[in-house]
Amino acid sequence: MWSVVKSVLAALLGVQSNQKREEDFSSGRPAAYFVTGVVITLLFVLMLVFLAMFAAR
Amino acid sequence: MRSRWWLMAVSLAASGSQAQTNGWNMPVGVTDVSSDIYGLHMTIFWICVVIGLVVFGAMFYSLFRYRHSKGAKAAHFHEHTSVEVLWTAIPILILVGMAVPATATLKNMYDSSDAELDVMITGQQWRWRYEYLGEDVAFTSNMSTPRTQISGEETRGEHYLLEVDEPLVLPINRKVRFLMTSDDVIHSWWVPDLAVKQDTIPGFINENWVKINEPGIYRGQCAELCGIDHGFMPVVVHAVEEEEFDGWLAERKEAAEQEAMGVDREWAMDELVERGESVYQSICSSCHQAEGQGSPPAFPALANNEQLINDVDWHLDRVVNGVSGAAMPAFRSTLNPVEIAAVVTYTRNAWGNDTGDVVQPSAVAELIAQ
Amino acid sequence: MAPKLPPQPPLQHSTTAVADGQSHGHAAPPKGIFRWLLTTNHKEIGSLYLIFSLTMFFIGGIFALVVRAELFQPGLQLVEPEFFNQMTTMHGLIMVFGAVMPAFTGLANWMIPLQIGAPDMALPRLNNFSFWLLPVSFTLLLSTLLMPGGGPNFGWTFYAPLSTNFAPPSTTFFILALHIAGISSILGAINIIATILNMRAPGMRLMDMPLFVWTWLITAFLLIAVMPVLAGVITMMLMDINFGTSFFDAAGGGDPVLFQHLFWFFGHPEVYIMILPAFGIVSAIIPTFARKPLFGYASMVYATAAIALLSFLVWAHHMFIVGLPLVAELFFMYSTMLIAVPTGVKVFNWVTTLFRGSISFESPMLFALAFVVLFTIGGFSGLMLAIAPADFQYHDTYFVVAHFHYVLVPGAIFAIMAGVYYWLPKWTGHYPNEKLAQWHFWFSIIGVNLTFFPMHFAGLAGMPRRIPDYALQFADFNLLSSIGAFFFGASQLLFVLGVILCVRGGKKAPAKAWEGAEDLEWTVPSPAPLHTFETPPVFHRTSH
Amino acid sequence: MDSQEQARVGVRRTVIRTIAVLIGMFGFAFALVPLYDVFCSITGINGKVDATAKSVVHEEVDESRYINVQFITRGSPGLPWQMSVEMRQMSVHPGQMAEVDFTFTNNSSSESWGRAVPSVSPSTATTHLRKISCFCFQEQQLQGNERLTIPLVFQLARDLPDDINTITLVYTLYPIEHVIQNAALDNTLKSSANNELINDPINNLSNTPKNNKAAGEAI
Repeated sequence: MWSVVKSVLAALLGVQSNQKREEDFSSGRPAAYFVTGVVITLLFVLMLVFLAMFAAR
Repeated sequence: MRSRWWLMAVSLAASGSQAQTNGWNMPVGVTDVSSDIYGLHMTIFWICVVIGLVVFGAMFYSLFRYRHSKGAKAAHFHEHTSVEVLWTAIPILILVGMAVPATATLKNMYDSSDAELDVMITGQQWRWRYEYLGEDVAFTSNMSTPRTQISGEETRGEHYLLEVDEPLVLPINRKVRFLMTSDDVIHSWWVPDLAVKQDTIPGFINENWVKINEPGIYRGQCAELCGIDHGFMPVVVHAVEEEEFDGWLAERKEAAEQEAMGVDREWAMDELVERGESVYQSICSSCHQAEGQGSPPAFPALANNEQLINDVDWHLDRVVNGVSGAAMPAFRSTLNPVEIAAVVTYTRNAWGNDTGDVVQPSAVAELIAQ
Repeated sequence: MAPKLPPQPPLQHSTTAVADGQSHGHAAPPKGIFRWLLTTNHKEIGSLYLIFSLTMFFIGGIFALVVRAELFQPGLQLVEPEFFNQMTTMHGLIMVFGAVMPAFTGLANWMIPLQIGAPDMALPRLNNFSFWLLPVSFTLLLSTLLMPGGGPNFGWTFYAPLSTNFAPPSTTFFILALHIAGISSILGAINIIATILNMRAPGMRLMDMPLFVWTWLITAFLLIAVMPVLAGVITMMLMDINFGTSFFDAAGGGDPVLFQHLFWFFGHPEVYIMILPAFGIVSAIIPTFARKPLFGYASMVYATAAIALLSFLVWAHHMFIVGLPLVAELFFMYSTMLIAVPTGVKVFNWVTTLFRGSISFESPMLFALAFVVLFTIGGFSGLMLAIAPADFQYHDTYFVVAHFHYVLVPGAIFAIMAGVYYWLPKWTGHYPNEKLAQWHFWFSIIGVNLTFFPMHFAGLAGMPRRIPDYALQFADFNLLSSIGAFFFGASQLLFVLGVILCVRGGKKAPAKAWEGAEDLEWTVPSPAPLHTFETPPVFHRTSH
Repeated sequence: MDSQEQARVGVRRTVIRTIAVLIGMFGFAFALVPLYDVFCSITGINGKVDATAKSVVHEEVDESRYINVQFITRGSPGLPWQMSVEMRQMSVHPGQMAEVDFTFTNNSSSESWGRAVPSVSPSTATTHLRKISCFCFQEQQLQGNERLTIPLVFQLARDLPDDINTITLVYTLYPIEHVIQNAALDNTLKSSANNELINDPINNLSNTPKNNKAAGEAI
């Protein structure tokens, strides 16, 4: 699970090593990556919203 | 070649930052907000220049050093995780560094406290209407550059396209609140020196604030495409000392009362036609054209228009109440009864529309007040 | 300049494909015009797309030149403001929907099957249909110029209510044309996704695909996601105009700002639709001419995905001055600034690919390198525009015009030209005339910068966009821009000349036309025969 | 052959899925319209107030704060009405109920329908403004030369943010379409009237949407 999260975070930043990528694509459960991606995106949006609300105060 | 070009661009921009008058760069402006924005703009500009020099420097070094024609042998590395993490982390830090002052400036711009004067700005195709709320002073501001200058028949003046018949007059050192809306399409009221740019949206109201530090004449333009005369919709702000402003406002109030009195007397046809012609040229001619020929289908001709000639009440109604869903606005509150009477009289007697009708201001006032 | 490798013998499978072309069940193609009307061959359809796009590029370019001619000096000389507005609008619409997008689709049609080892696109007949929708759509769009009241005059962003209550009568046709173009893009995108996901050569996994295929896959998903939103928006416009609804009319409880939210929810991803395939092309060309594998292939893929995802979260940065509340301004400012990170990663990867390579400067490489530099400059001004307070000054000025032309002209269009020069040997079997291509490059780069660089200054000095006449202090910048525009426009004739000459003859190109080229398309002969990879090739992993 | 068959099945599956996404996104675009309204009424993002009456919340009046509430009325083309307000501004405490009279006058001699569309500035105040009764909740009908006075009853919530000292309520009068639409319908029924509409250049302007359609047909 942690490795999936790490990969998705890496994707968000756009940094990934070839070796890790090979692992991802051979472990092959695309749904897991997809779901994690959606969750992390939502978290990311929420984080930005809170940041903006905090900054606006 | 390209690196030299880039350096030239940088030096051009830099020279812009030293001398404001040459019009290369964003104006520093005359409000605290505008100078904050200028500061932000220059900070980010220089950050971009530095990043650009580093990145393009590395690029051109590689291009020069590893030329195939000089027998360079290609290496075969294709990833390096720590370098990649580094060049992701550094931009994030730079961005945070940019975001902090930007946030502070933005919060300043949204500070709505303690405005001393409210001005309602209404965008209309293609003029601005200013209303000093609670002061009974309101007027429209039209571009005063003659069409002959635009067509080139006359030499263009210094403030070509950036001059108006009636500028917005504002006091310095007082916080002014702008309420902005529109009668037709979306316009955008912009004066660079005041760093105020805000859309005016039909049916909705926007707010903005300004506190001007120095007296002067500040010019701007409509910034949102709003139809054929979008380019001919300037904004001019006269910022004056506080006492001068108070005096001006009192004077305008009195003049408004005077004008209201003019409504009651009987006007002669010549008087009305003369006044009407100037109203027509500043308000109506942008659509219906200088000779009343219009530009159908959007803007019908007024000259030799049967319906207009035959039906004075209909004609008056169109001017007073406008035409729903079309470009023709209601001039009921934009023009005063004298102006409406004058312009209707003028159009009924110009360009061969020789009806001989005279519409009296008192009749218009009655129509409006019924 | 030319590749030093001896021509390789064509691979076994392609030879058979050529030799036995007919016996594989391909009926002799119809002759004449019907051959092109009815073709289902991805290469022919790709060529049709490219020719269409080039035509539109010139039509849109002529409109731009009308605009620039009027702006050559202050005053109204050539056209009326009404026609001027129609020209700016049509220029934008045609360049976006008629030139850039079809060009990328054309390249996709030609190259994606070749790069993944597929015999054709997954849905060949649909492919034909989605191309032929385009001429219909744009004929309709152009014909609005001749209708009473003129063509669309409300800018390519067609903000309501200028485009609804105050629009010319032809607006309904404009909406129809846009619907057709949208359907064409959607069908194209479906086809590309289906091809990439299902038709790869045995052994080729997603992460083995060339970056052009990857970026197009992501672009196609973006198209699927946002073109329906555009369709929705214009449908609402249509209903507001003709059926008395008021989605965007305050009078009936609607909101004109809603239009902008919906439009830019489509519009911002659309911007990336026009640039992601360009990233793919450049990522193919730079490694080839640096003779070194692309640095950070995986990062490039992930960064593309990240950019695509972020593109859905930043739309309101086009709307900083419509009166958004502070929190919204901050949110969109932060999210927009963050896009700089994955975009930066891409630029760093390209530069690092060059580092310690063995670099030669053929015309595709020149355009690709110019892309990297000038796109980055456009990226810098984009970063400046992201800063909300500063955007209050930049918004709707020529600074914005300069920004998006930097990312679209030396960005998207240079990448397309780089791609054309890069793949012409594969398409025609001849190298393009290198001398001509070099002249084209240097003229283009001078023209593009002369046209668009002064616009930064004009904008900062206070010149709003979309005005037919301007105050005297902007005269010098506009003079330069206009000269540059005509220079740039004229130099594109060299491009056409180069392509025509290349089709008709030139130095013969081997299968692997460029020494450093690695991908599958270089294993089939040049020119690529009509039918390739009928028997799927066996894909061997290289060192991506 | 086997792999080709596999590809065919795969293609079909992909196409079905992408079309599902497409339909979903098209629906989503339309769903965004009500979603935007919901979003706006929660956040007050565009200064549009809920068009339904709120009930009074009994909360302690904050007598330490005075909020200046301004009223602005605006006309619009095509509706010969005048709208005026009893007072231009008033000072209220958060938590206090206030009432203000608005007067609508029909200047023409024929019946017409209109609606006053509200907008609030600053938009952040929107969610703290409770309208208990407002003429803006429904359309108004005025007979020829009729004059009508309707009150606006509202309450400012106690939790009004501290930085808000002035609230501006703007009402813009718009003609209601259905009357015009009926007229247009009549016109299409009576073809002679319709011809008149097209032939007369000024009348032709009378409402652009319909005008568009007419010209569209003409082409």
